[in-house]
Amino acid sequence: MSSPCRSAVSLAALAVLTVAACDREEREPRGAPVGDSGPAAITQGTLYAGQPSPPGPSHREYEGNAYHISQGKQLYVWFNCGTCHANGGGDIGPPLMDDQWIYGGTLENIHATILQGRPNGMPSFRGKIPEQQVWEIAAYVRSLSGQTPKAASPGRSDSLNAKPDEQRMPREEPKGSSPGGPNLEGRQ
Amino acid sequence: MTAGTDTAVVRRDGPGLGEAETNARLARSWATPPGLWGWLSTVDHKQVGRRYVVTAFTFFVLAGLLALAMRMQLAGPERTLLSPDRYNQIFTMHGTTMMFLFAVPMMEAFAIYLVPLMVGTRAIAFPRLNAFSYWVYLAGGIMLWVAFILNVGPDVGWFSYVPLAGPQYSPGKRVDFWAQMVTFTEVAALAVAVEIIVTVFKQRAPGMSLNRIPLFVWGQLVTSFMVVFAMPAVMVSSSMLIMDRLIGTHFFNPAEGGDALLWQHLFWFFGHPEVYIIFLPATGFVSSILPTFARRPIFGYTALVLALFATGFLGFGLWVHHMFATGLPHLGNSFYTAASMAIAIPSGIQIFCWIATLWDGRPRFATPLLFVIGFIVVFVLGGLSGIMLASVPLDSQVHDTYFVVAHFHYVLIGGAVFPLFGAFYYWFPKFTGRMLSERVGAWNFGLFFVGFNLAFFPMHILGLIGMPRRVYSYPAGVGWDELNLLATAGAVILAAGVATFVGNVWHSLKHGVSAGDNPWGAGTLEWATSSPPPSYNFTHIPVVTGQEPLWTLPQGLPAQGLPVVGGLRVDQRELLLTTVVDADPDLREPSPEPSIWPLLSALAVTALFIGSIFTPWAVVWGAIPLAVGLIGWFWPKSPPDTPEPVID
Amino acid sequence: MYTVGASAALEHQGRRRRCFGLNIPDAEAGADVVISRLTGAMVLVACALGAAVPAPAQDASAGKAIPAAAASPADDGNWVMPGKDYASTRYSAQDEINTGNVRDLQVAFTFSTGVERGHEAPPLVVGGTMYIVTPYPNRLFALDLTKPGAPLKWSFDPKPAASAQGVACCDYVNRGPAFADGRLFINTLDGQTIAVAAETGRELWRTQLGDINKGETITMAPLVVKGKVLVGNSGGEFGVRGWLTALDAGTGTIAWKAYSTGPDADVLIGPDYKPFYDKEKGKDLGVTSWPPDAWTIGGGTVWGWISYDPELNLIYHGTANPGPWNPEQRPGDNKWTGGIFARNPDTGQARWFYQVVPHDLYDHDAINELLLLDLPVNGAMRKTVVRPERNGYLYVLDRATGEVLSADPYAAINSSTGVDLKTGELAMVEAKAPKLGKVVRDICPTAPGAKDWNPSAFSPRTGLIYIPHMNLCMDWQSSEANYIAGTPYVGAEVRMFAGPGGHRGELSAWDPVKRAKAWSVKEDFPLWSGALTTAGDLLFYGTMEGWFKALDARTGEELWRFKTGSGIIGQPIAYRGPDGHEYVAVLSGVGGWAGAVVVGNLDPRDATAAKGFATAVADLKTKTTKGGMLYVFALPQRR
Amino acid sequence: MSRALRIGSLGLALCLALPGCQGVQSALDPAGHQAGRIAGLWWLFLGVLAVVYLVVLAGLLIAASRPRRRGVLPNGPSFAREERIERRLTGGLTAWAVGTGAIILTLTGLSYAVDRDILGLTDKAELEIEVTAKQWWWQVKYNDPVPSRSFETANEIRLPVGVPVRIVLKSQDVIHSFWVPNLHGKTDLIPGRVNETTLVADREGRFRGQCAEFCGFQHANMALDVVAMPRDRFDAWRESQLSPAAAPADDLARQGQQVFLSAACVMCHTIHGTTAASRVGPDLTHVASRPSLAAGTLPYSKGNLAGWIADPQRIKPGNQMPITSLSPDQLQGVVAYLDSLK
Repeated sequence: MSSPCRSAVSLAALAVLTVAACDREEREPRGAPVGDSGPAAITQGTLYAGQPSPPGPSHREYEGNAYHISQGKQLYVWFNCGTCHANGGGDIGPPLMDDQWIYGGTLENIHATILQGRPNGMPSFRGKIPEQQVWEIAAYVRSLSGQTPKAASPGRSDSLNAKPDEQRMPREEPKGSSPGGPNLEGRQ
Repeated sequence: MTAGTDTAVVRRDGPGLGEAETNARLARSWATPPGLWGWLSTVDHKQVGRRYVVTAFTFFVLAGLLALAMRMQLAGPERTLLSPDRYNQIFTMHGTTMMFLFAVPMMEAFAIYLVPLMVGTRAIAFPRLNAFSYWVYLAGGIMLWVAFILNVGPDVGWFSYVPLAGPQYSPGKRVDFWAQMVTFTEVAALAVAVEIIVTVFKQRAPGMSLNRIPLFVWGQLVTSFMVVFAMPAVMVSSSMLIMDRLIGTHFFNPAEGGDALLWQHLFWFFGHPEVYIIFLPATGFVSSILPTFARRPIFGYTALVLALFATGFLGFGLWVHHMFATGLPHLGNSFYTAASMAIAIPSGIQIFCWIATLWDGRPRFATPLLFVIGFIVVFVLGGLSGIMLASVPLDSQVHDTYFVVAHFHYVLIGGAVFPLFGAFYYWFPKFTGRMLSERVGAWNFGLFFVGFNLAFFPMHILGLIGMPRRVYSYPAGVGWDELNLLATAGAVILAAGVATFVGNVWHSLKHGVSAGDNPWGAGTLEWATSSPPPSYNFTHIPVVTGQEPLWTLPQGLPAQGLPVVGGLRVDQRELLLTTVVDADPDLREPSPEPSIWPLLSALAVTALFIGSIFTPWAVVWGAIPLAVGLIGWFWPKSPPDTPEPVID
Repeated sequence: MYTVGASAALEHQGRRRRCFGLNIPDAEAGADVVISRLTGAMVLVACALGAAVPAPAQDASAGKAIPAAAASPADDGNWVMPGKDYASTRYSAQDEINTGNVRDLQVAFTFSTGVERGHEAPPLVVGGTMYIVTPYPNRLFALDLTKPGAPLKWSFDPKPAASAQGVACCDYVNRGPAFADGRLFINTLDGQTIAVAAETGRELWRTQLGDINKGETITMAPLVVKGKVLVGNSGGEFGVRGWLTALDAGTGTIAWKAYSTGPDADVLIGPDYKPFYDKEKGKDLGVTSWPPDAWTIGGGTVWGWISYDPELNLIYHGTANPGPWNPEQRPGDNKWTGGIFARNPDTGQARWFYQVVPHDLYDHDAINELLLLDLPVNGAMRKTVVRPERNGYLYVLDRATGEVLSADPYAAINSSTGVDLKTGELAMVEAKAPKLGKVVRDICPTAPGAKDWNPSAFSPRTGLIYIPHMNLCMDWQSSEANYIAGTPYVGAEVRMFAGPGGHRGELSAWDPVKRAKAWSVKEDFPLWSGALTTAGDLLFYGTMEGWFKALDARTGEELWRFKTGSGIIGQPIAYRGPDGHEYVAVLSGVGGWAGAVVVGNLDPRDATAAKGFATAVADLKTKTTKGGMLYVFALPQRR
Repeated sequence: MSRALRIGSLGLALCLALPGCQGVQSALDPAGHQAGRIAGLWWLFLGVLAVVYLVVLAGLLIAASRPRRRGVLPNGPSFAREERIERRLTGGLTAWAVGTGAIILTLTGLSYAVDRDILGLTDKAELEIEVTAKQWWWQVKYNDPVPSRSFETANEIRLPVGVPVRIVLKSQDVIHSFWVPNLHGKTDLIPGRVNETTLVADREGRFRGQCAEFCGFQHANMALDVVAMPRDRFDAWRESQLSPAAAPADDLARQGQQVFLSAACVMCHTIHGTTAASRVGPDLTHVASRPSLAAGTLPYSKGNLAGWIADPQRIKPGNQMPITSLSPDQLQGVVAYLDSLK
């Protein structure tokens, strides 16, 4: 049975290629702790004194993971993110599905924005949302503008069809202002 | 090429060819090319059938191992061997594999192998489609299991109820792999169903009128029709699911006008007939084994055929009894109660006929018969608990509990796996030319029977005292601990029974007693050729004069003494087509040569299906290689350059 | 104490017109006396003028609507409160600009406010000074009209908390200042009321009334009545508890505070409370008509308009929607939200209440303007309060008793079938009622209503009410709202779209006597600006694209239009300048709920952006941009 | 036959010997009208079908083992079908089919009768309870015509004995199934639909209900307690539930309340009388009066409460309650505060 095995192996290899990045499918309800995201970890501008600092490590374990992003989507609703930012189109708060990031668009920047609040109306959720959930929400926020892998981004919800679901959002390319000197144009 | 009446003349020999020369020429015409190429391009229904058997049995063992893992987890309360995530994937994979990758394909496997032999033809209808169906099935199964191994296994149950299986509550691609696996296997099943229907209707040996068709073939025929009507429902619903998940349609989104119950209706419109799709071929096994070992023609042939039809029709009218708890109108529920109860009548008739056959026969208790007796003991119990489930009030208590788990394992293992093991022991000599060990067979049966009852009987009680299905853990002190431990112990014994079987096969393949053409003294046509049969099945197409053609031979005559027809070409693949009702010779029809295109087409389909898990564009781009594959497959060939046909 | 007993009955063209006795109360400060005297005088003048104004001939047979006389003194050329007068007519008796010459209207001067948010406020004009309050950061500017080009006289920056922007539901608007006794009163977004000396811009007092951490903001224009500054809170989308409070105009101390939910004592329901309908009667309905505790976060804010009838000594104000929007989370009538209160301005005690939308289903705040008109109803003159309601009906209530005299649809409605005048009940359409987890489609009118806050105007000359309104419908899905203090408490997803006919806005001239539309003008965009009508038989309003339009008030014929720099959502006014000529002024600066798509640069690909409004007006982004500019118009001959 | 009998009697014996049949979650230990009727029907079905089964087994046993009169024929089988035997068997088949039909018809009729009887209770309900299933707990709302007299609890239903109660069943996420076996069979909770069932308890007692439709990660630990109590005690309980949460009595509880209101707790839970009014998680106004924690996962005790708050993901992996980083002092305070909410 060597030849059937060979065919099975090649098919399996094909399947492996297709489903690569199975980090996507892990469901770790505890969430992996992610390193420091304090003031040291983020910048809000694109201007650096001297050489630009190297960017921090990327946290694929949250934004590449379908479960975490999906949890983030649920928390986005539960914690009333959506009542200010709508389903990404914005309302009281700025839209989250476009290509502009006022306070920076990296996962760490969003994490910091949620925890610290921002002066023009973004409340601080420090102490209110546990760390791993903040990462989940931040990952979901990035999925709103297509920054997360398509296969990990959420599909439609069982609710009013407000917009194309996250996995079908074209990836918005953040413009030069990102990760975001405070570009207050039209925003809080 | 219409066969003139002259070709249908019953005769013993070809005009100019001797028996040996006929066989040699047939072997050349029907040969599968050697080597890997031949292995990949074969269209021989026996090779494909064997592959189906081996593949489906492999899935059976894998899914069984998953069942063992579940029983280990549930051996005691609050055990943490498996995380809920892993457990949910495991029970889903168990159910999915058993239903989609083992039970139905296994029944098809026997159909593919045996139906052409039993109806006395050289090949199955549409042999390339047959090869294609196997590759598609294999690809679907491998895809699902690779996904499972990579932690992308579906985790929402084999029934994948929405909204749990929908995009919101099942992020990632786990459910998509499940849904596409359904598409893979149902494409395969539909292909096989069409082949079987055509083979049975048009390729029966002359004389095999409707009332002489073996019951196994009847069973497969009714099953194939059920497949044709039931499988599209699940393909449609799984495609709707994948569209909901991938491109944001709203079939199952109640907020935007969809309906969560729509899924259940579609799924169970397939799901309940599915049970009979598995069960009816198994009754064919029983009706084949019993006469042989009771050494008496089956009692109630007509009643059994009518029971098959009745079951086939009624099977489509009961799906709502899976949904009694969903709050559908009570009047409707009452209708489905009546229908579900009514299906007990044909089943009861079948049981009576089998027992009556045994009653009036002179039984020889070989392993196949043991399994058939085990089948009756177990299946009847499952059928009776099924009557309880048909009652709305009783169902409201035991629905989705371990009572149901017990019930359907009694019905499915009892109704399908016991006969299947019987069938293995019965036809293994035909498949391989060697006998399985009878002594080990008795052990196999004993362990399997005891282990099965020990594992599943306590589950009836567990369900009644409140244990729901699909729980990865249960609290101590509710009174479920001891029975669960008992069930786990039974599962281990059951597994030992299966292991015994595997060992028996392993050993017998090499060292089994040589079987000969007809070791059991059976009466149907598959025993009229060598074991294993040659690529062309029969040197001469036999003429059938009774339900058990080999038993209607004059005493003492070997199977070669059958009357035969001649006039088919031996230098090319050619089949004899007969009329639907009376099986009068009708046409001579060429049969396709081996081809690599079914495999290539299957690979194209695989790429399309797997690709469309990730992007809808795969349907567009994947259609191109598929079109190439199909063009290659159906590329018209000029007629073979042989002015003088050589006939037998 | 002055008692002007001009109870003269004047006969004119066979029609009775009455100037009611006006009871001017004790003045508490010297300035009050002056104003009271002034007001009294104005009443006299009004009566005289009313007699002098030739009434249109076509109204000769039928009775005609007139403003409540005591609440609408004669025009002195100033514009001291957003509604022009206590009757909220927004009618200017200036007639220099009229149907004949309006096509020559030109810009006289402009002024940039430096703020680019929705400018919903009217300028005020007192004496020779114009006062403008901007949206957050709520700067106050005084322009000297006596000088060419109206230079800045002073400005005042209240420096409200920036975080308040995060709890303002629908842009950081402000609906205007109020003037009384040499003081200007403004509300700031972060919940303060501030009194400023009108002459110098010096801060006199400031009182913190709202707490942004609970989601409270203040956007409404205060109203000064009898030495009290009436202020209500906003934040119905944040689970606040609505209230209306009266501050002493001199010191800023709270005189009384009436909540819109809770026990009777908090709502100021006492022995004086005599509602017309039985459904408004009962003890502590503000508690029992709610699930436990829900009234504490139940909304019913008072962010809209207040009118005052000096004769009956009653103020009229509405209460906004109950919170959250998802009605299934608050079974019961949800008293006292979604209704109209009549209160004694001295004590705050309620006189009557009528709940327009019991157990509100669609965010139908009942806070729109209340026009105090005297109308012939079934042959008899009745003292009424007229309210074009968000739910699409124009209500006429007896302002003394709270009885509903009529309720007629003025816009497309399919969510209700009408009001039973016997019980006052609004008959809802079951099929359009929101259900948790289900999208209910095509509900008309929408959450902002057939008409939102932007006020109508009434011309006694034409007898018509000019209603700037919308023609939108919506899909609505309720969802479970979670109360987290300081974040929105809504529980609904909404997407809006143009209603029947495809146009999104409409200006209707409504004849309250015939109970029918006289004429109407369709607008592409929803109308979010107020209306102004003048004795020149003109009607002014602005559109969201930025057009400022003048129409013939009798026919609706458009006579003049001017394109301002940004969309107009403000309230136009007309005044007589120090030079004796008539001016028309309006603030241009798109925004508000309707303009959020522009000012917030929202992404209309999300149909629920701005609670569903963004997509309905997605093309507005291509028609206008943000701005903040005062435009003042006059006839050219002056220059 | 003997084996089957043995198995059957073994099962019955097990059922009787173990606490099995007499369980807090047993359909065979009915404590309500419907469960009683269903259990009666069950025993009836069991009796009838057991007889059928025994007849089949007996037939099989005899068929397999009865003495044969004919010798073995040379080629094996006998082809001669004896007309007499065929006729007899055909007669037997007819009788069997008719008998099966009669039994089926009888059982169907009985089933209908019980079904009708159970449904008859629907109109007699005096109390309405709205149960909303969420992943993975039960929100329970006692409705009242006076809105302010409605209240909410979680994972427990208390019923007055003898009073039929209408249970309105809703779901906001996936499909669940509401099942209290001692009282009644199950009814699904389906998003987008509203289902109803009626419960009536005939005797006092505490019963266990459980979600019976697979609903994800923690389907296994989605249980609820049903407590049937005399009317007067029920009314007293109801009054106590209507009151807002008790104010913290000591410093530790006061500190705990502060922590609760300023930490992650307030994002999800409601405690009436405080500013906590979120509806993501269970209403905790009277949490300490409930028999169990985390949807029937743990019996209520201060220790279990502390353990649950400290690491809910260990006890119920994947459930929606996150691990919060409370310091030991804070945890102690929160536990003291919650434990005071009787």
